[in-house]
Amino acid sequence: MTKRKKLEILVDTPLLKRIRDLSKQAGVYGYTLYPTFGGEGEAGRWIDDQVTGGAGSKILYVTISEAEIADRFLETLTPLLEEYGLMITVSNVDVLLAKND
Amino acid sequence: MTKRKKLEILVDTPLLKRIRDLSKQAGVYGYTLYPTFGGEGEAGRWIDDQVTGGAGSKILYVTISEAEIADRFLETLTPLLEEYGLMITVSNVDVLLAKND
Amino acid sequence: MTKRKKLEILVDTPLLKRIRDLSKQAGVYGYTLYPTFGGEGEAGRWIDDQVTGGAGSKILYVTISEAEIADRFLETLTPLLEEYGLMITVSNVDVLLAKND
Amino acid sequence: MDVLFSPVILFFVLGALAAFARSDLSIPEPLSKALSLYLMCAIGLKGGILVADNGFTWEMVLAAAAGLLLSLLIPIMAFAVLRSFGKLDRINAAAVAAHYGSVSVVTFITGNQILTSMDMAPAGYMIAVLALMETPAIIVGLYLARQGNNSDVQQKGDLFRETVLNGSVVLLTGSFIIGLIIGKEGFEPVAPVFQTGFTGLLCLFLLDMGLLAARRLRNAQTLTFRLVSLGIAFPIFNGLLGSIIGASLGFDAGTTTALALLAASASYIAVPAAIRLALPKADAGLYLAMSLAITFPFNIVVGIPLFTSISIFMVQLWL
Amino acid sequence: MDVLFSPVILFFVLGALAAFARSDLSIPEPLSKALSLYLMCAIGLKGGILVADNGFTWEMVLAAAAGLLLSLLIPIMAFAVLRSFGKLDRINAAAVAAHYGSVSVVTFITGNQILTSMDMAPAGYMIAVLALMETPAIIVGLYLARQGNNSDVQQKGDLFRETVLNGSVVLLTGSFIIGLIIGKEGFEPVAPVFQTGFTGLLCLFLLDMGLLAARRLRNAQTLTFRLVSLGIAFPIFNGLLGSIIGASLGFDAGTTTALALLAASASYIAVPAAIRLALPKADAGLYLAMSLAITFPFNIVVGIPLFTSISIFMVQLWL
Amino acid sequence: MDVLFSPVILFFVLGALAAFARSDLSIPEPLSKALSLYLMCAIGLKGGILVADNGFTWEMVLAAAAGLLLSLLIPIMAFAVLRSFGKLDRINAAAVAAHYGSVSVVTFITGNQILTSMDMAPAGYMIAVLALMETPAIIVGLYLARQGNNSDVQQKGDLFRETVLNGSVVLLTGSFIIGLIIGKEGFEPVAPVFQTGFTGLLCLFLLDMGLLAARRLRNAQTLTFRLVSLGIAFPIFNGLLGSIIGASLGFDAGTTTALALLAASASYIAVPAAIRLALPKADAGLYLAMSLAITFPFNIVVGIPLFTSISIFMVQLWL
Ligand SMILES: Nc1ncnc2c1ncn2[C@@H]1O[C@H](COP(=O)(O)O)[C@@H](O)[C@H]1O
Ligand SMILES: Nc1ncnc2c1ncn2[C@@H]1O[C@H](COP(=O)(O)O)[C@@H](O)[C@H]1O
Ligand SMILES: Nc1ncnc2c1ncn2[C@@H]1O[C@H](COP(=O)(O)O)[C@@H](O)[C@H]1O
Ligand code: NA
Ligand code: NA
Ligand code: NA
Repeated sequence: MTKRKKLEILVDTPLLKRIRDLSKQAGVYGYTLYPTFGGEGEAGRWIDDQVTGGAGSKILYVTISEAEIADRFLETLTPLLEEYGLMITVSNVDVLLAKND
Repeated sequence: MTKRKKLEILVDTPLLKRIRDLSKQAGVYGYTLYPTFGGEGEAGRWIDDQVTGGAGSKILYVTISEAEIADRFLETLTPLLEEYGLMITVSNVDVLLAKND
Repeated sequence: MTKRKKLEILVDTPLLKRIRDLSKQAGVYGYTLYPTFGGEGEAGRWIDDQVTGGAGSKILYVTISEAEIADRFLETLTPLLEEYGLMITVSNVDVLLAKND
Repeated sequence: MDVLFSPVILFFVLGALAAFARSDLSIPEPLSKALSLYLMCAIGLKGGILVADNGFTWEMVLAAAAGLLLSLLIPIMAFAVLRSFGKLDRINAAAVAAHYGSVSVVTFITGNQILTSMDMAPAGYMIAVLALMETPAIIVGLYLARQGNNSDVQQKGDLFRETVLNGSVVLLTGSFIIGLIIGKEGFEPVAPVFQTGFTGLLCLFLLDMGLLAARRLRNAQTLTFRLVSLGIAFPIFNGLLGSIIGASLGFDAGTTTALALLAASASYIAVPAAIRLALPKADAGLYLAMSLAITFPFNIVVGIPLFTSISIFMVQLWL
Repeated sequence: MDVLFSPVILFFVLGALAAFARSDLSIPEPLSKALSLYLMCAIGLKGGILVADNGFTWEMVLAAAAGLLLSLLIPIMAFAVLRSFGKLDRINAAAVAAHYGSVSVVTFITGNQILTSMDMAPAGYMIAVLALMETPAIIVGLYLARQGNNSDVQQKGDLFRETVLNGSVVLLTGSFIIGLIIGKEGFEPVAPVFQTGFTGLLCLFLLDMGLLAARRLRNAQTLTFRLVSLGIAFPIFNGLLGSIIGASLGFDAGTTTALALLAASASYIAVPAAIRLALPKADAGLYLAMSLAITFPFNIVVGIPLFTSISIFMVQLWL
Repeated sequence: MDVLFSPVILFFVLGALAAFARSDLSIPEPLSKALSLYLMCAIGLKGGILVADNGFTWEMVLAAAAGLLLSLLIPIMAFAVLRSFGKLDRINAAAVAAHYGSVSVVTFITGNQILTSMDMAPAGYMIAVLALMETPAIIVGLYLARQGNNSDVQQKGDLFRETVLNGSVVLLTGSFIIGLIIGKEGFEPVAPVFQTGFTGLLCLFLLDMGLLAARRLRNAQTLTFRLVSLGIAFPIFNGLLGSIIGASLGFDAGTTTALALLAASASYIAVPAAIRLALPKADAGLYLAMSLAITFPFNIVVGIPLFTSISIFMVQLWL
């Protein structure tokens, strides 16, 4: 069991590609995407809606990586936080096999 | 990075509105909902089924909040645990930007 | 609030049944399954695709259990890690009501 | 043509067999839901157009009264039997009873389809009766469950939304009204989807219902032998009752069969959602297993031909 | 037959009413997306076949030029009004303006359907104009938002993919080209799906659009009274403009109405996705609410009959 | 009418081009799965009805034997070539070989559709042969992979479920049997969905298959030039073999082409699911890329017309 950081980013579907590109720059290669159903925040309530070209739809981007890489990635994300309306959480996990980091 | 509590509640779709109402009373405003696929527990095995009016379907309600608010919310949930068949977990996360709490 | 271990296993849909069978052997009965959307790893990028008989589709198996049972389950999983291309993480959670463990 | 060899029934059987054999065959859930919405739209439109065509009649009022009466009486009788013979506690007995007092849209639709293919199409207003019978039994069930205990006000608002504003009720009623407005002529451009395609899509939906019903039966944990028997006895008794009432009111054989099917069938769409909310302590595995895994297949395979024969007989008896 | 009593419009109203009444009626999202893709395929094919049948004409070039002109002019005018009267900041004004310069495929399709049922079918090439008008307004909007600030190169690649290669643009254009290639004869085997089923499936899609629009309106937080007024004033003004241009170019009443609808409608598929990417600071809740919850329903219920009458009048004026 | 300009093929090409251009066009996965299930139901029903109509014949037994022989021979030959020329290890060679021994339902369906439009409809029993050929190659593949090593018993149960009880096999066989039971007359009420709508829905499905195939090709990491060549050489060789066997057994040109297509096509539904379970060490990216991203498009675009011509020629040769 190896200690790792788990980064979870809730992102609007059209912005996902940008997050992916930034993650590569930070040296993060592996990730998994999860669908969402809806939610509520300062910007009001939403229900995942696939008709309005993804602008009404969010995806959860999850990546497990070493603390150092996670920090580097977080740094590149900070300027985008406000602009992209991202919701980012970091937590500790043990992985049975460290992949791609 | 700010320390927060992450509350995850697995709830039957028809009961979701009740959870949301209770969360507002406890001062929790932001949350995100995730779809489920199936599972198994004391009440047997289920596969998410959208035909039977949501009674055969569960949703994961996730909210990030300050420890204090989380506790208040948990207290209001305790009486419902048994009756609603909820599955509630709490964990520690760091958030990059604390929203709505 | 009781301390528990949360095991998350990302598994190819056709292999899910095997994981479930192993979990029962280890004494883990309750679990919840979540759908995925896509991801990337050493084996390349994938988008969940339900046409190719599940071979192009992954599911997240999540189970909450006592540390001891979690360890037993992890042991039975270790030999399969490489072969099944599993991605397994373990983290600490508090549960409000310990179910099925 | 034997009713049992209709493609609609055969696809239901195929689904059930696949699930019993533990095949991994599965219909994507959004498709099932889509088909279920489609069927409600189609049957609602059809009903509205038929009523627009024939005009309002006294028979309609009679049928509505009969339907309402059945949906009030059935849960009360079922509750008593579930408490005594079924050995259920008050809450669970009330929850199950509410399901039998309400109706199964798909049972009605399948029966309607088969009756139409036998030139015994029920009157169009029966679709309004169908919509009417969806909710009252929920109220009766809740009354039986609580008896005296008052529920809080907020919950009543939620419950109202889950019953009268339940998606299936709104869609059925809404389509019925649209049918009333557009009439036969306005229906023509949408007929290829809502009429020509109906039977074929019903086949696909029943394939899924076969899978769902058989899987529920396999995973049902709290189903006792007594409850399984009741899951078969209820539709027989209620169907017979519906058939007698229909015939005694002077309805034709098709319409009488439709009333019998409404009485005999148990809800698995509107009622479970409402009961899960209003009676969370009731065992959802139990009421869904009884209505979806026992009574629904019984009605599809045995009930439809049975109540057709009985209704033909009853109607002749009254003439 | 009154346009407002077409089943297509009635299903839209049913969806909106259900959402306002807070019914739990919902169409599974994959189905909505599927229906949206289907409608684009079907309309694309139809356009291609019509053009293949009639051959290329100068009128087509005129219509394309008129469409392009409108999609460049409208966002500039809208931007000015949104800044002054609407009190929006530069970014949000530009984002909203881009939506109004582009078009709503479903508004066009619904109008087309209703015009066809009135024997006023627009020319087939208008479907090419529809595809043509989807993207230019995005470029104009971005220019208005940035004015001088250059964006980085990588972003341009992404943006290109989100505009010209946006799924809806690709599908519409691709189906149009397939229609051109296969022509009337090659279309026959697929006509039952892409033509006969069209109106019925459009009903189901508009039921969902009614739900989506009403829910957006209920959840819109940043919508001011001024912006709501603009959401109605824009389509009236732009539709009038489109109608005048169409009539002055000598188009028939149906084609003129189609041009008016293209001008009057606001995008809620291609543009929001591109703007969310290119102008992340703009308020997505705002531009979606204006285009989807105000302008779209206005066009469906009021705009289509209004622009039809105006276009008939304009065309007679010019003759 | 040129086969390449059939709308079915053109939609496949559109999907592939969109994916290569990195458009964000995507078909919701539940819709793809739904279409795939629909196509299996429809083709199964069609086969059953044709066989019910023509009665059982000795030709059917011959065709079944030929199909079985091919599904046993092909993986053995493919395995040898994949090991030597393809430079794959035992496990991967066996996994890929199993795919080529099995069949692609959609290749068969598309060929069938195009042959029917050329008045060369294959015999109905070929649909039973299609169902028959889905699984045996999996057993052969596993034998080749293990050679001596015995697998545990529990796994055998799981594997049985993933092969013989695989959803696609169950649905195809089940619909075939329903077709046998209901016959031409019973099919009439469901024909609008399962027959009239077939070609149109096949277009939509192939649009998605084009997207899926091209995306797989773009993301394939372990595909070597040698393996790509084999992905084209296998269908040519196997198709030729099927065509020779069909003609030598005296089948008509349409039926011979169908047998050639069964031989030439590689599975990407039933086999990958079973192989992922039984040979988890094999590279899923590799076998899916070969069957779905190389052989499938080759067969759709080149194979169908090629084997049609070859089969016509062969059949004349044998006469
Ligand atoms: N406290 C929270 N816990 C969980 N999810 C949240 C929280 N706050 C915001 N979100 C999610 O992030 C989205 C955007 O947040 P906001 O920018 O505040 O509207 C919301 O719609 C929610 O889905
Ligand atoms: N130990 C567990 N780990 C993860 N999910 C669980 C666990 N126990 C129960 N669940 C989930 O909670 C649902 C209800 O649990 P139960 O009330 O025990 O049937 C189950 O169907 C599972 O989806
Ligand atoms: N570091 C990571 N973080 C999150 N998910 C990952 C990570 N690495 C791999 N995965 C997931 O596991 C799958 C299989 O990984 P791999 O075997 O490396 O291709 C990937 O496609 C991802 O969905
Ligand atoms: Na009933
Ligand atoms: Na416009
Ligand atoms: Na083959």
